[in-house]
Amino acid sequence: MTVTLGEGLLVSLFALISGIDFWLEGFYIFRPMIVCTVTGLMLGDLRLGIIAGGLTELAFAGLTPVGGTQPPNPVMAGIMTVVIAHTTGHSPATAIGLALPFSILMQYIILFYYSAFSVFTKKLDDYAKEANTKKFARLALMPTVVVGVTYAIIAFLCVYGAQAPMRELVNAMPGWLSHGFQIAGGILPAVGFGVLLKSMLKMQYVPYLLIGFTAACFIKFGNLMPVAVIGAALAFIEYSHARRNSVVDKKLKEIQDNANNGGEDDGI
Amino acid sequence: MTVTLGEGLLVSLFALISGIDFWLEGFYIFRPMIVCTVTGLMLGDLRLGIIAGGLTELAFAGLTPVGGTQPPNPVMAGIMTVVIAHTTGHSPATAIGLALPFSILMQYIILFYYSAFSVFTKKLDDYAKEANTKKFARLALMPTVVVGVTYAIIAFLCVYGAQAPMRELVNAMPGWLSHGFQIAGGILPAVGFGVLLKSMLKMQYVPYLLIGFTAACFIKFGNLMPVAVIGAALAFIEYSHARRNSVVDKKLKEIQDNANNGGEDDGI
Amino acid sequence: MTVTLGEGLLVSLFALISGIDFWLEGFYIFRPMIVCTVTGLMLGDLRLGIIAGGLTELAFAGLTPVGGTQPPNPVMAGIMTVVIAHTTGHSPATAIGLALPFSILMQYIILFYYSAFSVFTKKLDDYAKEANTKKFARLALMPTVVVGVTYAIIAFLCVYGAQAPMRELVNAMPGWLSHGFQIAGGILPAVGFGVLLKSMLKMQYVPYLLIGFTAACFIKFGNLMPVAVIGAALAFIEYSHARRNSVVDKKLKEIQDNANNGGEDDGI
Amino acid sequence: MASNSTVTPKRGKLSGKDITKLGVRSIYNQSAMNYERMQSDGWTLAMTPMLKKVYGEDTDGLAAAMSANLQFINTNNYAAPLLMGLLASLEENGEQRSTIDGLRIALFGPLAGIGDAITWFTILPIVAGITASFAKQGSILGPLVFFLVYVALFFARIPIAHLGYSAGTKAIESIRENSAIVSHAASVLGCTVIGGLIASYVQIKVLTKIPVAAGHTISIQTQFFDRIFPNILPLGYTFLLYYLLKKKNTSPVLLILLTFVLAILLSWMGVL
Amino acid sequence: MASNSTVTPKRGKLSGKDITKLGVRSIYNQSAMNYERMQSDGWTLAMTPMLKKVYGEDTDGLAAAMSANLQFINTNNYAAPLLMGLLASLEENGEQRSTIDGLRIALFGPLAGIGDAITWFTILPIVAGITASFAKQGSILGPLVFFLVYVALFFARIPIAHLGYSAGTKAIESIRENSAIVSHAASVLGCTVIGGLIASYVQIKVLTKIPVAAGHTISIQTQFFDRIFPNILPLGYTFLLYYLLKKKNTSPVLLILLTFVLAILLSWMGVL
Amino acid sequence: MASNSTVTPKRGKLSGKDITKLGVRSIYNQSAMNYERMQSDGWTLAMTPMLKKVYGEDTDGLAAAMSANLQFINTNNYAAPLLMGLLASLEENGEQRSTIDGLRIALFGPLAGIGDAITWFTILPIVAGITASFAKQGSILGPLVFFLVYVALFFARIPIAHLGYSAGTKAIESIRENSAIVSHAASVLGCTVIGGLIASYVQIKVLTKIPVAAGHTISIQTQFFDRIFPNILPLGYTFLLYYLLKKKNTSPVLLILLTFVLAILLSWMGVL
Ligand SMILES: OC[C@H]1O[C@H](O)[C@@H](O)[C@@H](O)[C@@H]1O
Ligand SMILES: OC[C@H]1O[C@H](O)[C@@H](O)[C@@H](O)[C@@H]1O
Ligand SMILES: OC[C@H]1O[C@H](O)[C@@H](O)[C@@H](O)[C@@H]1O
Repeated sequence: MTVTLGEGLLVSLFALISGIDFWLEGFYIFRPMIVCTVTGLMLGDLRLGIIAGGLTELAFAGLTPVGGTQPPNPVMAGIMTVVIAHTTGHSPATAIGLALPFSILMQYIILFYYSAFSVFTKKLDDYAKEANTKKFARLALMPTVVVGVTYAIIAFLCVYGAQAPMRELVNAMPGWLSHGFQIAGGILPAVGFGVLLKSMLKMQYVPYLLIGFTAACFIKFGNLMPVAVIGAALAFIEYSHARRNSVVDKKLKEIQDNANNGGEDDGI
Repeated sequence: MTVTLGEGLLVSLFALISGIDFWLEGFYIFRPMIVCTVTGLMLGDLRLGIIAGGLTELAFAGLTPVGGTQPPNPVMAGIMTVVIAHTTGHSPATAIGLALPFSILMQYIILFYYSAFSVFTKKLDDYAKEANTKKFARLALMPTVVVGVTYAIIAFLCVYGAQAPMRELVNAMPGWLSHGFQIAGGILPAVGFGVLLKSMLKMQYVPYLLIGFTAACFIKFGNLMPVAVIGAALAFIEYSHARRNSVVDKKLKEIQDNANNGGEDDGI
Repeated sequence: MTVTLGEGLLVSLFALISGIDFWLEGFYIFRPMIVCTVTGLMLGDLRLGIIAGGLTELAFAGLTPVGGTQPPNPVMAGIMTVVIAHTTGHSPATAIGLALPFSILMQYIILFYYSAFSVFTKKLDDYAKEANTKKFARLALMPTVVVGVTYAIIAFLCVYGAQAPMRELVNAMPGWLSHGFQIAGGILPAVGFGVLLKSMLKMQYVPYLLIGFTAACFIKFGNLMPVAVIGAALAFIEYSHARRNSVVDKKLKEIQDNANNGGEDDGI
Repeated sequence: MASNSTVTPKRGKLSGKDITKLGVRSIYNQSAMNYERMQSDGWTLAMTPMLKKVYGEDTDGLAAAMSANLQFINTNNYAAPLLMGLLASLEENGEQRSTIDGLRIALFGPLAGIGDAITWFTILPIVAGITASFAKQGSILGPLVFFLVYVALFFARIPIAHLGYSAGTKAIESIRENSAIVSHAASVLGCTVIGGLIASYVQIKVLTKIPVAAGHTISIQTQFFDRIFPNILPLGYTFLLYYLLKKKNTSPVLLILLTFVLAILLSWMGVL
Repeated sequence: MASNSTVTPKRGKLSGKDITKLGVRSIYNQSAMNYERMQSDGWTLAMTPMLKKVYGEDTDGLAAAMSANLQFINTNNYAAPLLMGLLASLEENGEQRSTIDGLRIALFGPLAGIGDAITWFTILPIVAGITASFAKQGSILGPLVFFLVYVALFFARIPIAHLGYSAGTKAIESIRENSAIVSHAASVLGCTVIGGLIASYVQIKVLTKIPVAAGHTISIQTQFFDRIFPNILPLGYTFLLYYLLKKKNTSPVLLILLTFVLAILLSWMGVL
Repeated sequence: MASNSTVTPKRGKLSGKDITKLGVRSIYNQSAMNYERMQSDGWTLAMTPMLKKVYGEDTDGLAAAMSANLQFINTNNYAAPLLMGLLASLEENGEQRSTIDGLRIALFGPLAGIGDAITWFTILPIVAGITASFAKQGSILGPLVFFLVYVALFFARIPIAHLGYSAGTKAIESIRENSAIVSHAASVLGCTVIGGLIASYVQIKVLTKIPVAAGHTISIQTQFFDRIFPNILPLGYTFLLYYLLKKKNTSPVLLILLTFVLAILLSWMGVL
């Protein structure tokens, strides 16, 4: 199927909105779960959008902007996964892989903006010194506008402009290649989880990882709620222990401080 | 089926005995598990009695006299559940609901006695002052006798006397109503568990509730032993921790006391 | 089937090697898992050897030489289980029981050697005093050689020499007796686990035993890895707690020591 | 703190049998339960023979002891023999009236707490939960095991009384200290089991099916609730009741009636 | 430590509405994100109306406050309203510039840590994991629940701002103290869930079958890996990536490419 | 505490290779095991080449060292190389004989405890339990994995010896401190696994069926024991044996015979 001009513009508008949402981290409609669903709706295939949303959301699970870093772009990944699956007839799992270059393209554009927007800081300092709130507000919102428009343009080009060559490319793919992309889509979440673990996993949390893993392996249920409930219970138990520990530590510190003070007092 | 006079007297006698047992909290034959079973046996339908016992026991699980309160009466609930199921042919689950008014009636009678028996205290004080142990014993046992006889009378009236109107009433019930009673019987245990939780559940025990709940949801087994075993294991682990904590607390207290004493000694 | 002379010598050689391995506790090829497998291979029935290895290994799980004690001998148990199953056609489970006398025989021989080898100590003291390392080495290795040769001889006699009477004996067994031996093989691991528990199980570890037991009862999986993973997770959590506890204890001790020292200093 | 009043007349000695009898007589503890002094009348009735033996000829002492025991008391019925045994040893040792009474008053509260946690909140739900699963299938094992457990518990009153007697005053410190720890562990066990009981025995199943197309319906229960978490409605309803009981102080009887009304209403509407 | 400079001009009062507005405006926090000062421009934009109200006629004070807020800041976006509210109460109370700035600088780091632990590392994986299981089956419940959760979180900015405002200086000590404990508990939950996510959502299945006899093959996946532990390959591969990320500092993008190359290669070889 | 005796002749230097050799030679530890001095002969045999290199020309020193090492010792065989390495560093550094001997005597006990807990009580049951599940199905994976694990453990003696050598005296404090903690964690793991082993590998099934009516029987196993708790008989019997071993000090061999007699008897009676 082809994407019509109207559909292309519609998706482009949504890219603008969700792009700004990602920039501000507002309503999290920038996550693939929502982006895919809405894109699917706009292309007239809601079900495809929802399924692609589930898959792509997981593939991007740990890829977050924490600490001011910039991950592969979730908005473009979400849009292009649905668009590719829709236009080429490939499964969403395969499409995730094919959408990745677009996602990385947008990642680098945002990285460029992070550097570029430093130019405004000088001017904003001046406005602040003058307490000129009007001008300050206008200028401080400028980057958001620039980002939004960029999303709209890039999305339109990718979705509407590039569809012919892309379809050709994809159709020319041999079976093992598209199978390879599909498989990659299934393994991809591992990267996100690896990133998550990089910032969370200290030695002392390894047992909980193992418990969660084992529980999910052997509790047959359609979602992860049981694992989350077990995790919440364990977290709560640990919380109680940690509270108790901090009380003891406080008392110990108090005693030692008193002892030291006492010692000093004697000395003086 | 009808309850014969002989059966009515038999059940009435058992009401006297189990009523006294509830009054004294002796052998716990006052719990619906036993009351239903024995009543079923007396009415010639042991199997019905046992099944009703299981159901009614659970419906009354948390309804206990802890702290001197008085719950809906388990003896009358047990007797009447079996009697109603036996005479009207309804399922025990439905009968639990229909037996409830009798249970609440007896609850209020006991509550009345709790107030009324205060009249004896004056006299008992006097006997005590005279160290008249004989008279003291006779009077202190009087309330137990009164309670037992009351149970016998009330049970006889409900079981034997009221059966004709009751059967009519029950037979006139439309389907949705008896279905409603049956459903209520299935939900009723929630009240008891709520009452139990009211006195047990502090924030720090929530995780254990969740663990027990989740375990029971996913461990397929005919009884709750697995959950109880897990609970026992967790309780034991917590016990070890608490023991250890109390040792630390004791030492901390000692040190602080010494510090204070030391300070005071110096001061004096 | 009969054991040929060649097979008998081969097994005898392996008994020498694995016997020395048990004496030195080197590569653990003395455990029934390996002994049975190799014996099976030598007798031309590898599969039987492997299966018998699994069964016999478990039956001897807790029977270890910890603390310088001497358990029923795993080498002879392993060899004879396979040999008996092979020559009489009985199941390995039955054969474990029939092999036991040979295992106990060897146990007593080793026990005898433990006492006997004390005779060398006098001479070794002398060599040490002379710093005569050559002679020391030769003498200190002597017991190992004696043990190895003993294994070879005993194994040859049992495997090759005693096979005719043994087959007769076994063939004469009524059904209930061989069934009894088989059942005993299934219960035997309990002894080993009991021995393990004797040295490990303090009150505070009972909950973990229960958790492992319950987990194994309800997690349907072909091996014990899930239980081991859960155990490892719990062990790790306990390790973190214990580490933390020891830090607190240290601080408490420090404070108390300081207090005492302080007190003494003041006194002086 | 020990008895230093030399004027106290020498008191009688108690035998092992006396303590056994005291344990059995602890069954009288609620014989005259009333709102004015709760268990005190029955409590005194249970104590009388023991006191009589201790005071012997000393009728004044006996009268004083009986009167003292008639003060307000309300404790757990399986903890009562423990306290009785403990007090018996004090009476026998000739402690002062005030010491004895002070201890009785100081200990009945903590003992009620720990006793209730173990007997009402832990043993009963576990025994009820497990035996009910047998009984519901019509197996006599259910009531039989239930009965045997509680007969055993009744006779446990005897060793409990002996425990209290032999522990004597040394026990007091330990009871105070460990009551919190034991209650804590019992609560952990109790709450775990109640969680399991909620999942196993509260039954709420929505019958409503939403028609989405001709001949095609979606079941609210199996296609919605059961997919989120098993038994989520029983858990939710139990927590609602808990909330009403705890925060709104609603009476259990009212909640029972509410449950009936709701059940019948929703049955009538075809929802349950 | 409190303001003792009597030269400070009296400052304006803030209403509840002002704080609500502050909470909503905290959305501007990243409006001009850049590598030089990260969120400071957007942060100041969010704060401006509040500062304006506080300083009123005092333009110099406003200019000073705005300039101070333009210093480097980078914190979690759900923790930002908390810090904003807290600082609003200090500005309103006429604390000295240096006190206010010191607190802002001292707190944004810890708040980033605790906020990220809760929002990015715990809530997102849980919500994503659970809703994805619905979405993968084509159920609209997935995106719907996801959306509702995050709309609710957006509006939580308002009470969070109020919390910060009303807690005032008292909160500081408590934030410092509890941030470690809450992060710890969140990590426990987060790691448990990630363990579950690995098992549920990373999919690696070896297709290779080894022929052992004519017409008889052994499947590497079902007869080897699946017998050792379910999902052992997903766990192993995730740990390999973790190792590369943590110890070798490999970039995630490189690992994504590596994953693709491997997947395509092994697909071509018929292994996956 | 360090060597301050200037009379000690200068001692030889050890190379990495010497320590590697020491690790391998630790296999001799039990070469002459006997009840008088347990491992001391083999222990000394393992140490000799290292001691020779250290003492070189100083034959008196070597003789003294050898004689000292011949004192009673009994430690875990995987902990032995650790202790050997540690002592090697002390010998090399010229510590006094009494210091070295004191440490050897002080440490072999704790090291036996922690080593046994890890190797005999944790690793062996786990490896045996898991590989046996493969072997019981006839898969060569079972013995293969078992063998590889223990070959690896054998060669671990080398790094263990190096660890002991490089840790030197600093290690002593840490071993003393952590041995309790590590043993504790190992016991937790060990007991969990043994619980699992009991459930998986002890097999007791009652065959008795009670006839209740014509053609209708009740199976004791499936309709009674299996309904109470799975594998309750194996657990019960194991605990009985544990009780006999622990409290009655029964010998394991006796219990093995008892098990046989019981099994054959009950087989004859048709119960098992
Ligand atoms: O880590 C703190 C903070 O860093 C960046 O500013 C953003 O990615 C936020 O989402 C994050 O919370
Ligand atoms: O709560 C203490 C106590 O209160 C009442 O006296 C009775 O209901 C007892 O069962 C209970 O143990
Ligand atoms: O218990 C210490 C030690 O004792 C004996 O020497 C041997 O059985 C070793 O395997 C064991 O480790």
